[in-house]
Amino acid sequence: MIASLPRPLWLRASTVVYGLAFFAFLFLPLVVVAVFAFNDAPYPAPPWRGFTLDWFVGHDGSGRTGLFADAAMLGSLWTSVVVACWVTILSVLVGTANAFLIERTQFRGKQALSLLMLAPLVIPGVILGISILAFASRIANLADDLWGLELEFLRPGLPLVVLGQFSYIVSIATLTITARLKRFDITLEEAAYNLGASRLAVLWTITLPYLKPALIGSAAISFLMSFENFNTTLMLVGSDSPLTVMMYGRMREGATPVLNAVSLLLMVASAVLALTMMRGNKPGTSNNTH
Amino acid sequence: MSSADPTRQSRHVARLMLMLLLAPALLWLLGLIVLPHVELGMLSMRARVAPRVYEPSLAQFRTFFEEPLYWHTFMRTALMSIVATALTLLMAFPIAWTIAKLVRGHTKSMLFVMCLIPFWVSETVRTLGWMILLRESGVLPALLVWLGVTPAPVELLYHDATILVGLVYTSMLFMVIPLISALESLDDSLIEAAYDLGGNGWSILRQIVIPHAAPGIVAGCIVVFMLTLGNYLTPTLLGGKNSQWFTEQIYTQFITRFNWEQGAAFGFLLLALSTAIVWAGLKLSGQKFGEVMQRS
Amino acid sequence: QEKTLRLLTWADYAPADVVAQFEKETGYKVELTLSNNEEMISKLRATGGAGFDLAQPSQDRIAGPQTEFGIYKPMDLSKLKTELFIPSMLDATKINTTVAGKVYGLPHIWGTDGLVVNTKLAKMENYTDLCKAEFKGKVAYRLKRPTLLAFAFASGKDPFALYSNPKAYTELMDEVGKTLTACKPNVKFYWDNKDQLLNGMRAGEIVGAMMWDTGGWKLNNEKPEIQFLAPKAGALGWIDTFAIPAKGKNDAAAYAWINFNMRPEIAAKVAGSAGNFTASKGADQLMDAKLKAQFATSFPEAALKNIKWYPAVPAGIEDIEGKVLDRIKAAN
Amino acid sequence: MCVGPVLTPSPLHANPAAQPDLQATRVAKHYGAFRAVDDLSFSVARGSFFSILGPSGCGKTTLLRMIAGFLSPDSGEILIGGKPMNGVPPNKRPVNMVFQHLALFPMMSVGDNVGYGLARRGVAKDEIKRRVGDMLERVSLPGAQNKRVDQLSGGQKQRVAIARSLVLEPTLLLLDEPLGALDLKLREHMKIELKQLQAAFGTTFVYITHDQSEALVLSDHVAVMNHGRFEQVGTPQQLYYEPQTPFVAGFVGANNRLAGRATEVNGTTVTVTSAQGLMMPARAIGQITRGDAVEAFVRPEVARLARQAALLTDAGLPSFNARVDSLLFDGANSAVLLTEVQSNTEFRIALPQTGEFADLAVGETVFFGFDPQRAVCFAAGTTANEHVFS
Amino acid sequence: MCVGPVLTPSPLHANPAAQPDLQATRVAKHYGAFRAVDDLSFSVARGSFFSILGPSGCGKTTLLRMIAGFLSPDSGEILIGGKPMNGVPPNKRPVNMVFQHLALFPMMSVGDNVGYGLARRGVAKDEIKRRVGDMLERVSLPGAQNKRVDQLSGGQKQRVAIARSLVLEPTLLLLDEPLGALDLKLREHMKIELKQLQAAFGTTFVYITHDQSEALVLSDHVAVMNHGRFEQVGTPQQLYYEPQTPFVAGFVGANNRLAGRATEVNGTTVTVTSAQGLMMPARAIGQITRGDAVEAFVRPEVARLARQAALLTDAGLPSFNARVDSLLFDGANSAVLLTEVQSNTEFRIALPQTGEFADLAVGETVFFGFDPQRAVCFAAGTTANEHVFS
Ligand SMILES: Nc1ncnc2c1ncn2[C@@H]1O[C@H](COP(=O)(O)OP(=O)(O)OP(=O)(O)O)[C@@H](O)[C@H]1O
Ligand SMILES: Nc1ncnc2c1ncn2[C@@H]1O[C@H](COP(=O)(O)OP(=O)(O)OP(=O)(O)O)[C@@H](O)[C@H]1O
Ligand SMILES: NCCCCNCCCN
Ligand SMILES: [Mg+2]
Ligand SMILES: [Mg+2]
Repeated sequence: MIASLPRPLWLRASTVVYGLAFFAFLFLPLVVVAVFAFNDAPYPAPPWRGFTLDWFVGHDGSGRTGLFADAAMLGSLWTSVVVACWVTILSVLVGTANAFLIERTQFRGKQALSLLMLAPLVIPGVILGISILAFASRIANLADDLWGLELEFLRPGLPLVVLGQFSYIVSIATLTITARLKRFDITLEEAAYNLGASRLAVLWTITLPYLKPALIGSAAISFLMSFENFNTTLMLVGSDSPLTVMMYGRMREGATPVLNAVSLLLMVASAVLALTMMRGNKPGTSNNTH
Repeated sequence: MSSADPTRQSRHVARLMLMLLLAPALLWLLGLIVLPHVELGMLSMRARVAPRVYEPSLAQFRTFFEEPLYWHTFMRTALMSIVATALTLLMAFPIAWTIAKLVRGHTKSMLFVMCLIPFWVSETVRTLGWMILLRESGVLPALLVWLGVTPAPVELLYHDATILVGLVYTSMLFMVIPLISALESLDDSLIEAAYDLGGNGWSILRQIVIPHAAPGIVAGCIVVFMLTLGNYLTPTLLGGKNSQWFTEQIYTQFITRFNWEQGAAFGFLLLALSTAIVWAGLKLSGQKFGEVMQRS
Repeated sequence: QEKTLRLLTWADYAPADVVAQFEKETGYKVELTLSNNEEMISKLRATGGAGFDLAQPSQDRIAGPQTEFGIYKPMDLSKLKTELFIPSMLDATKINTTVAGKVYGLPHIWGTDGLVVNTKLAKMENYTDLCKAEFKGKVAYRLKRPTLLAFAFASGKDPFALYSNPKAYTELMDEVGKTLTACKPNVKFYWDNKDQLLNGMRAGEIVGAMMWDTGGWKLNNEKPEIQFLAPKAGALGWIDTFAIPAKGKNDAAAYAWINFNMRPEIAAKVAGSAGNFTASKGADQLMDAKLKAQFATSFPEAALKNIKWYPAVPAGIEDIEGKVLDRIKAAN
Repeated sequence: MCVGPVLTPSPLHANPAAQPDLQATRVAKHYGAFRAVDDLSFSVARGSFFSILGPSGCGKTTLLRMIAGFLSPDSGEILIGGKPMNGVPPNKRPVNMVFQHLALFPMMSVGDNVGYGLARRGVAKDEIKRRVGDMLERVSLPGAQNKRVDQLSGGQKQRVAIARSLVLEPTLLLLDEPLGALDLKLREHMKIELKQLQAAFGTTFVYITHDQSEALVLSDHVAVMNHGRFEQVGTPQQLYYEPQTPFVAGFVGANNRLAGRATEVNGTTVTVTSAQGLMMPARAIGQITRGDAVEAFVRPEVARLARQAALLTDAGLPSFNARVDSLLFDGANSAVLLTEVQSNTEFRIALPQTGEFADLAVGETVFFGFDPQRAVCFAAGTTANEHVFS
Repeated sequence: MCVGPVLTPSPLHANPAAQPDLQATRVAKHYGAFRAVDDLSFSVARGSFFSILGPSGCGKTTLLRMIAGFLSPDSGEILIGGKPMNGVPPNKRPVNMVFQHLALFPMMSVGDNVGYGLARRGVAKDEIKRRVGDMLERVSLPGAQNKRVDQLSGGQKQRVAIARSLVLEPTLLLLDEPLGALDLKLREHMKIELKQLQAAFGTTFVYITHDQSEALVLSDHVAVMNHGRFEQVGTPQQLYYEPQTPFVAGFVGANNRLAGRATEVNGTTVTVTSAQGLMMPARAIGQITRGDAVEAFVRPEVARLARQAALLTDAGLPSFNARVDSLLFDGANSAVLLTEVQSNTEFRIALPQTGEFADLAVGETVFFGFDPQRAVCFAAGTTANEHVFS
């Protein structure tokens, strides 16, 4: 029970034990991935054969192509970044528009529309992928048949990957931003308006600054979700593979520790990103808690 | 914008604003969700009669029902997803409770962040970790040999239990977060009041905590269930030759068989299944979809 | 003027030095996408034949998909130096890849499917040996059509002869399906990526597998006890081709690449990298002696004659196979 | 100067030459068939503190929002500083508003909050800084510029909200229950502070509240509002001592109410007899004839307690015999709840501040009486205007 | 019966034979070095209404939670109904608690809320139903069983929360500022209702509040708490008229405070002279010698206003000359803010309820005076016990 109620010793002890077991479960795979990035062996598996940085800095000549010499891996990393950036921008923009649509306008069918906006969250990613693939190729084939127009962006490839990921990530952004906008005290806008601000100035000086934590938060979530996405992406990739798809391919080959190296790099990067965000977020979030 | 009275001019402005806000939403929902699913539906209901000649037919669906292997995989996917969801809930609840109700201040935020960390890296990386741990030449089998539990390394990959471990692991965050927020919103004084009136741990859990947290529990379960049901990576990598996940069937139809019609039918069936189970879950728990999803 | 050549091909078919030399000679930039037969076809199907300028499917997998999806362009033989090809191979490939009187594929690399065995740990002669009880959890093969065909041959039937008789073919495949289902406990994994299998064999987790000759020879270089064997029922012979996607944007570069690749010295390099043999006339002499020796060991005269070359797959056959494969996958 | 529709205008201390800062003429606002603000006319003199007092839902906020420009009236006209405001958006009106929950911008510092309006007007940065500094000093928050809003106490927030409006030197400051969210003690304190601030700035205040004590303490004039109409407009004293309607009598200050019939009318003195048989004399407000259904009111502090009836009758007061039900000791605000013995009618009567009757005990029987001239009586259902309850 | 640590026990109306329902002996609770509850001893007589009154953060909730069992004291003992409670968990104590925000179970109907405790005790369903029905009737909510909690008004919720506890017939009912969340008018009303409920049930109530008016109106005995200690325990009248410490004088009821030195001591009458030179006589509480730093208090309603000084001096009162700063008209609670002319000291003085001085104007000069026996004076810093501010 809660802290203010008496808890018997066995309960307190088992809480601690369970907590330790739980976090061991959470961290074991990650620790193992990180550790074996430095194992001096061709496969990320025991036994430990000594420490090496080959899987980071090894180059073509050495027989071990390290991460920083693995052009394909680095290329896919970059592809992922580019895709994630686009998805983030689109999701936050459209998510913001959606939030205003839901919170600030009235029209018939709004209820249904806002439910529909949640639907992508309960459509399996693979299905989103195939349906978008099928629809896009139908449109592209139609354009080709009718006008001899080759709409290349509708063919499997990065634009389609971006659209596919966007199609459900924007739901999450919409939820996040709407939740904050819902909590917005509309009298703040009225107060600003009353103090002589134009509507645009109200939006720019009051509403958007208020939304900022949600915008940043949903941008971070969108980026992460896009970066991690596999199911939808797999169905829509063309010739450039984002990192997850590339890693999947490599894992089926029987991974080399380069995968561990790139994973470790990701862990460090996302930890740094998340920590700086949490740092920077603190004063922002305190705005709404007080 | 603000709630000023609509004069004629501002009514025009409001209309324009509505249109501008509506446009992206409609483009998104129609272009990427509704129409693609219509296309998928049409695709699933036609059959090839000759090269490049198709006609309307329910053949794909017939195949599904006539071929036990398909619905076997289908049911298996559903069942394992439900089991994985239940396991995730059971594992997440004590942790969510601890974070929401037992610890305070610094410890609390630290534990919370610790729950998030594994999800800052992609599922691929996490699965890689499990593969390194579990494969025959991996860490755990070696450990078991070293401990003398098994005489030779055993293959821990490619079992149903392995798939479950991977699925539970991958979904954990999506259960923990809504649970924490649901439990945090439960006023401590309700628990104290119940206790003060003579309630004990179990009755309070059943009568106060669970009813209060129900939307959060359902939200977590829906998200986890959907992620599990729609997962591809974890079952295929950890399940290997025995994965038998329905998404894999869809992938196979689309990619290795070029049989989009069959794949589309499978996709629709999976969608129907997930909708049905989510709907049943909502009905059983008396929750509303819109409200629940806003918590996830 | 398009500057890039987008190539959809197999691993090792475009070694870095060859690409560099081509880029230097022609000024085209090569963009590589590695793939396998099914993914090549499915990518091109999804794009309607767009997105790539040149693909390299196996010769048996061209006519069917072309009929079904129209994803390739006919070859303009006038742009090619046909004299660079081994004539018999060229002719055979032309026949197998002709649809409505037009040729869609040209031969590039050829090889076989057979058994790769760790002779220290296992003794195998035929595909069916993979299913011996003693190899429980220690063998691997692909869950794809070559395996079905191989086991069909191993059971003494000729599946190719039944291509034109879907019913009989279905029966045969069902039978093979049962065999393979029964064999499932022996399988560690169904490989679908060459390196995955090679790693498994290197680690000793796998003692025998059905796979390409090239992989066997490669492992043989590392560990002499691992050998490629032509099975008693016959190795399966394949030829990978050049085919031009229907909406390729740079046919000129595609033809340039083909002509460049068929030059004997280049072909020999590529074949060496792939560990196979080439359809380029005269490349033979330039090839690595060790590879030739390995070939000779793996293919004594009888085995060479017993190679079963894939005929073109008629449309519809793959559906029959697909169901069987699914059933095997789903069995417990 | 305040003009109610049916009430006679009464020029009091405002300068009659000066134009009123706010003038409303037959302003109405309907929500569907519901009249939230019903055909109101009134004006507020320059520099005065004008309160609108009424129960929840009576239309106060609706009226204020029409003045601020967030709502436009369905009919009628609003003039501010003599200029008609129809079609003028809120950001162009010479009015500022202090919102009920203050609506301070949480993402800005105190200084930025106060300077917000000036910045929107394009005032130069230095100038803004100077004026914000001055203003904060005037509201006793010197140097608070860089504080975050959430670092302020409730009372300080209040002052920032007022400063943010006053720095723009509006013709009119509107305040919508600004003390509503504060706790008891702070509210008492801010009440006095607000009165002093208004006196110091001289800006015209239009103040909304449902707390009669606030309205009485703060205002020069109060309009008592009910169902979208003004029941009475007047000085606090007028409302308290000379209520014009039963609603005002009941709403402003504590009051004991007795409904019954006028059984005797003697000049302006009416005898009210309740259904339970209690007879009580009171001064008639408006026309009352014998037999009319009436409501009479007597304030707790108007009644006098006595242990002997003679003490009351000797003073010429009516005397009632009552049993003590409950003692509500609250220092200077102590009261007793009595039940008049014959009619079982409950009365609340203030205990004298002198400490007399401190020894009263529950169950004891006492006498009480009051000066009939200080009790008031209305014909039942009297309102400011017949068609109010339409 | 209430026993404060340094205060003499004063048996009042409780039956001295009956055992006290609650007895606390030297109870203390520290948070780190901070003493939230500091060595408190007191007892509460059976059937009485006992309030703990103190400012926010003084330790009221901490004390109450120790009684309920949610916190265990660091030292000292708590006896309920004569039984020591050390180590007894909250669900085993014969006490029930009404929480500040009531803590009604939103997922249950009103009936289930009230029946919750009975169900936990394993009472039969029919019996529960009957007793819940009875209880709801007793709190004037007959037939509310099937309502949802969110369908109730604030006052109704209040009653359900009390019913839910009382149905278990606890020895002691603890209430933690139960009226804190209600609005002004409702709070006034519930105050009286709560008093009547307690009288009807006869259950011992221990009531926490920071609102002195609530404590005075409701309680048989009040403990005034500050910094974890009781400053004074007594009847409301004792606290109001006989405060024992400056804190109590300042916290209970409105008061004018004057700090200065005792420049003359004459029996129990002390003359206090402030730094600004104001001299004021008052009755000494405790030992005061000449030259001591002192604080004097005089209540607004104790002072008398007069237009001529003679009216005061003739009555034997001291007389001060003052300027009217501000008129706070509030009906029966009207007051003026005055500034004593020579020393510039501000006083708040109640206007007589008779309506006298209604014509007072800001700026006018008047006189005021008071009976020195009704003003109190303490040595500066007097508290219940020397080591409180440790
Ligand atoms: N947008 C609206 N649509 C319909 N009715 C409304 C609307 N806004 C207000 N009302 C109704 O108009 C009446 C007056 O509302 P208003 O907010 O002006 O009351 P108020 O006097 O300010 O009350 P409070 O003291 O509770 O703030 C209320 O009965 C309210 O229900
Ligand atoms: N768990 C705790 N840890 C540290 N200090 C605490 C804790 N709980 C309470 N305090 C402190 O102890 C003091 C007394 O708290 P308590 O809640 O008893 O006050 P209170 O009198 O009930 O105040 P209020 O009227 O605001 O409810 C406060 O200063 C508070 O900050
Ligand atoms: N069934 C066709 C098999 C084709 C194999 N191509 C192998 C390429 C190996 N590098
Ligand atoms: Mg209002
Ligand atoms: Mg408290």
